[in-house]
Amino acid sequence: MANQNLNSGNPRIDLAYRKRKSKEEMRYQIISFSMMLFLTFIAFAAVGMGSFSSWFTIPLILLLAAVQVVFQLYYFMHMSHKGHEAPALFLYTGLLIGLITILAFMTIIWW
Amino acid sequence: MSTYAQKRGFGAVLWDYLTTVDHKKIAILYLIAGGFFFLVGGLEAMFIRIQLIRPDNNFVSAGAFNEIITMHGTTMIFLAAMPLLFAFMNAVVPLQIGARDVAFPFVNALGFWLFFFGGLFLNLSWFLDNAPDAGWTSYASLATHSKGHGIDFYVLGLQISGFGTLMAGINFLVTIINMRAPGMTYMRMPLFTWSTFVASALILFAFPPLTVGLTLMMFDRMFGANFFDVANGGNTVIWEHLFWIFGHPEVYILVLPAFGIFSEIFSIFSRKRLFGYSSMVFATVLIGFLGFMVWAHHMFTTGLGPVANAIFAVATMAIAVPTGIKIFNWLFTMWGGSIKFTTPMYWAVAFIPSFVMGGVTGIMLASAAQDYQYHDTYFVVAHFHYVIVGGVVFALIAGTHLWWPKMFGTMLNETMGKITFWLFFIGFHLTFFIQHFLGLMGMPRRIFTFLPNQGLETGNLVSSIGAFFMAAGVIVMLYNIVATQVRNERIGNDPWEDGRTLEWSISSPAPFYNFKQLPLVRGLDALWLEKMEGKKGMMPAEPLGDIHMPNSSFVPVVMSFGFFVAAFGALYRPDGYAWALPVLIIGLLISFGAMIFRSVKDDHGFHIHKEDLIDKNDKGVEA
Amino acid sequence: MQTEEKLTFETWPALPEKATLEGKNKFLGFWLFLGGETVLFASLFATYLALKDKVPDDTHHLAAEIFDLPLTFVATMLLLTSSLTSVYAMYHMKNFAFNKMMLWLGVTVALGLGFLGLEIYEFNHYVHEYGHTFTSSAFGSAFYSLVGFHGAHVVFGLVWITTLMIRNAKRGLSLYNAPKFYLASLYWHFIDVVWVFIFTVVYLMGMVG
Amino acid sequence: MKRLAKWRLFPLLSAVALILSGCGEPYLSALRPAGEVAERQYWLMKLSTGIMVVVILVVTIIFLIVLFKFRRKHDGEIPKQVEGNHTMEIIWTVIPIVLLLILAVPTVAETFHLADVKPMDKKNKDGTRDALVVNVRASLYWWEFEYPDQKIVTSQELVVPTDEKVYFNLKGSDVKHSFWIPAAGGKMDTNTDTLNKMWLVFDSKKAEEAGDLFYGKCAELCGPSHAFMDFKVKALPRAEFDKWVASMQDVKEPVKAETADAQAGQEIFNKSCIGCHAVTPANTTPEAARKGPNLTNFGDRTRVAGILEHDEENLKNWIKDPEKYKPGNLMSGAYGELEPEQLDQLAAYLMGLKVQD
Ligand code: HEA
Ligand code: HEA
Ligand SMILES: [Cu+2]
Repeated sequence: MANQNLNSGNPRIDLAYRKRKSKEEMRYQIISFSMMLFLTFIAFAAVGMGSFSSWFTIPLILLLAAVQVVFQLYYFMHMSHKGHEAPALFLYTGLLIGLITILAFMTIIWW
Repeated sequence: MSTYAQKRGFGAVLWDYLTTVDHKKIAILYLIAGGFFFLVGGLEAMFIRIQLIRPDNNFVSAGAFNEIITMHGTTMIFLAAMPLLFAFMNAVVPLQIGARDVAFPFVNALGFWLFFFGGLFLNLSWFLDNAPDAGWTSYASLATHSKGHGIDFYVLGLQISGFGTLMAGINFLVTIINMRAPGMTYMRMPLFTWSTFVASALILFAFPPLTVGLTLMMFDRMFGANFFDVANGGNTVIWEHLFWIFGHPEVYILVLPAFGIFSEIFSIFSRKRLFGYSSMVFATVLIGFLGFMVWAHHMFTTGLGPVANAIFAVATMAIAVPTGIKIFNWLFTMWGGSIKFTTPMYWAVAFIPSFVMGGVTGIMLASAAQDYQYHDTYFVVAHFHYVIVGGVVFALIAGTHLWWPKMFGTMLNETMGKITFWLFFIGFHLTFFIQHFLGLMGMPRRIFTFLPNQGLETGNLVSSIGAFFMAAGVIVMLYNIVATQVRNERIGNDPWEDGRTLEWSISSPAPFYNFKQLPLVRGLDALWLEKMEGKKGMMPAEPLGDIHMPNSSFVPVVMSFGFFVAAFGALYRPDGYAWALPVLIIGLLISFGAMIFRSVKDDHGFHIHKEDLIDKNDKGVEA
Repeated sequence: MQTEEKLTFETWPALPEKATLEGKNKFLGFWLFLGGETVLFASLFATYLALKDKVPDDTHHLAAEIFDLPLTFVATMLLLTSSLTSVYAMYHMKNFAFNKMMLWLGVTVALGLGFLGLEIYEFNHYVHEYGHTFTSSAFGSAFYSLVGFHGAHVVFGLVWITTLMIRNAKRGLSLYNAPKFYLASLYWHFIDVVWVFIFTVVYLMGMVG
Repeated sequence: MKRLAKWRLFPLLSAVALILSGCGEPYLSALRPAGEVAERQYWLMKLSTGIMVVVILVVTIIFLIVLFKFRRKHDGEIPKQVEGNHTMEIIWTVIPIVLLLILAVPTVAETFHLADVKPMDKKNKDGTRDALVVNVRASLYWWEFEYPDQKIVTSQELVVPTDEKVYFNLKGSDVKHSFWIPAAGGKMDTNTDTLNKMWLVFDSKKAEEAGDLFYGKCAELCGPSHAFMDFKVKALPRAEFDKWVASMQDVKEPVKAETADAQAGQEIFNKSCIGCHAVTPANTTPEAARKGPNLTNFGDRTRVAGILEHDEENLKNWIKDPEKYKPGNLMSGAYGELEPEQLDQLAAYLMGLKVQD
């Protein structure tokens, strides 16, 4: 999103533009928040009803969690903005290493 | 700066160093503390070799021997090698990228003091209780079994110094990403900076698993948790994984900066730009990345099953490829060059065959099916001393000679440097080459003595004799350092005359603000480019202006000291001492109090005014 | 831009958290720290998954028996909402609306406290109802370490935000404290991210079995 | 750099000297393989050493050329600043990959082959197995060997038949140890959490060379006396092994003491020692109760406590003060002080515990 250092030289135009942009962004925030609520509902419902096999439920709730985290990262934490290349690189590297760790602990500890 | 410092009293200098946030002084602190711990670890190594000089020896007792090897490994890795590398990173990296300081000067100081107090705490175990005795790997079943407080010292000491290391890592990353001088693109960064960058990233991702492992161990030993207590559902293999997920990247944290140092040296003393610069960068990153995929090669005999063993074996072997790329690029940097054999170059040159020897035995170890024979024998001891001493220690000594003039403004004696080299180099091969065979002939590692008539006498004798050569080399170097500082002959910007990177473009030692005007970087080996065009120094990228500097602070010492105090409370609390809990709380209060003090008190730093800079210029300070 | 400058609504920059070099550095450093935290929590998750339901004998309760869906749901809602309120706070920070920012930060803290209260109640419940304690089994140790570590992050986040609010209550926004507020809110989001995985992996998956 | 070259020869020379001297003792050295596992591993060692020698040679040759050819001749010379060379970089990427593949393929194959313990689970109708299985239990500084199908327990000395696969279940009872018979093959850890499985073969000819007795070691740091946690392996032809099993199984009651001294010793033993040490091989007590090595055939052994020459003098010294020989062992202080006379009697009794003649 283009809420970046905009320097038109005229502070008033800048300001108006920025305010509009912020508002717009705020709308996205609300949308993502409602999405997150929705996803959470589904996850809890899927488990609460208890009528699905765990082979279905577990992948489903993991997927929902992943989507929800993407919302958090990209909207709430602004990772969609420019200037987040290094943060994204390091966060994902961390995530990758973390996932390998988890994979190892689930396969070669209780063998 | 340092001439100025010398005129002041000892107390003032001490206070200056206790409160400094200047990366160049922190570098010196790291050098002194790391050097001290290197001597301690070396002394422990000598005890090991004396004990093993003949069969059935009783120079030290069985229990003491285990403490000595544990402390030798732990001290060398955590308190000597890494801090010494940090010394050079601090001294050089900001200069190499043309920055006035690191990104977080305060955190930089805090990192040092945390390391220092953590190391101090760990080593106090010798005097207060018993030292840790479960090996530097501190495997869970033995470590949870170990009596006394040795392991507790290990856990808490490493935890504290580990936080310091983590901070240093983040600091270097941000410094390198954000603070490069105009024109210093990523692909123009000197290789030492690049390797610092990758090693710091490894620190960032490798230390958290260690933190977690140490925390679990602390919970088990001090708070009754059951992570490693099999009877209550725990599992000791978890520790092995956590330790090695940290431990393997750790060895690349050590060796990558060493590679960086050698890259600088080869290039400087061959008067040639680094051959295949971009593939060197790529190889460094790749080694760092692969370093996280191979940890289980330390656990081939744990019983992970053939699938896991095979995967990790092949993944490990893959590391030979980028490492080989580096070796050949170094060789071809020298090829066609104009090689001058200075002391740093001696070490760099000797590094190549020595490290390759260690690297190829690493590949043999990586071959899981044979590793069942090598594992936990002297073959492994030989492997890792070849890579660590032949790679890291050689680099540290080379770096000391290379950058001593930049750090202290005076040059170490070359003749003595070469004497050190020959003694150490001969001793090194004498000590460790033969250990390969000892291992193959059936000598396990970590044994405090061996029985006669098993064919192990000669090898151990030779090995121990070699260690004395190394010790002699180290002593010559110490003498060299003292003599040089006493003589204190001042030198100019570029004492080796062939300096290529920015640190050689400013006075030795650098002024406390580093660059009066940030330099304009026009390519790789920025200074060399200017020199080739007949210019004396760098072109400035900005007009002369005020320079913003951070304030000194005593808070880092206080904060670290608080944790140090708290650790004693935590350690003795399970013994039921009445004072233990208050000490724990007081320590934490000191630390958190210092933290709150720091965050509540604004610290805007100060400015050096343009006028003062011009002033200095006129007086023709230094150079 | 210099940190000491007094700014007005008009001169307040678009990205106040990154307007100064100090701010830029802090911003990046903090994100890197979060990268490290990711590995830290992953290690704890891994340990938990390895030790889940590992108990010495069958007098001990397992995950499926002790976790409580409604309680977790309420806790999740609290934390999720607090994440939104801290977004609001940052929205006002960018618009140089100090008082509104403080208000929303206050709401965030209140929600965080609510979450913490529920967690304390929950732990207490497990201990007294099921004898599921930190020392009762490897499962217990792993559970309390993971969830407790997250809880400790919540506590730290609350202390941090509160300290910032108190310290700056009279001073208003500046380029010196804007990065601090921004980082605290990033931290708070990260806590929520971790919680998403905790409620999914620990609680929901625990209840599925 | 002539001196450098000379000094680099030194380790090489000492290596050659070592190889000529026979690569260690036949009962201990991994370089003198005495069975299929060790042989396979030795073969891999030779393969990889070959590859590594090639690598080292290539590097050394370039290295030496560089050192001699490109030293600085005069101060003013400025060499050409070469950026790199793609062809060469590809060469030294591809060749190592090829070399690694040559090593990786047999590595993976052998890793799977050495992990193949399926015959352990193959039970006949009557519940017995054709494969010989030994349960190895490692405890602080001693080893227990249980033959589950033969229903006998022994310790400190593993007895195995030659020229056939012997399968092992490995576990540790207190801390982690590691089970290693270098001449016969690689090691495997004895974990406290789970069972590990492996197999070994003992070659009859090689066993003869080694005097029918291989040395085993603990290869995982386990405490102060880790260095002394040795055991011995008697490799016997199948027939003799069967005989040994039969004579062990014959011992239903503790072997009777013959002399008066020994009988007195037996009494002391039954009072002070039997709580930890069993003297019958069919040891049905649970593992946790087997606190010390089983001594049924103590008289037949070759070492006292796994490390000392097997004579009465050493035995008495050991019993008098085990701490002196194996610091930190669990026998120290487990019983009262013994008079010299009692020691004599105990030694006489223990030395008489023989199941074979
Ligand atoms: C600086 C430290 C350092 C470095 C750089 C390395 C580098 C390597 N190490 Fe080492 N290692 C240690 C420090 C280090 N190690 C330590 C401390 C231990 C023991 C820990 C303990 O148990 O206490 C250990 C243990 C260890 C083991 C476990 C052994 C065991 O306990 O059973 C293994 C197994 O795979 C291994 C492998 C490797 C490999 C494959 C490399 C590779 O990175 C090497 C790559 C380099 C080369 C291969 C040479 C150059 C390449 C060429 C010239 C190209 C051509 C080459 C080929 C085709 C082969 N190491
Ligand atoms: C950076 C890492 C590093 C370094 C540099 C070294 C350096 C040395 N190491 Fe180290 N070593 C390890 C890391 C390192 N080691 C690790 C991780 C282990 C495994 C531990 C474990 O099993 O848990 C180990 C284990 C280990 C063993 C095996 C112990 C065993 O398994 O039983 C041996 C045995 O020979 C040994 C020897 C040496 C020697 C001779 C040196 C020499 O190079 C040392 C040279 C230095 C000196 C000789 C300095 C002497 C100084 C003086 C004489 C100064 C005098 C004093 C004053 C002026 C105050 N080391
Ligand atoms: Cu490794």
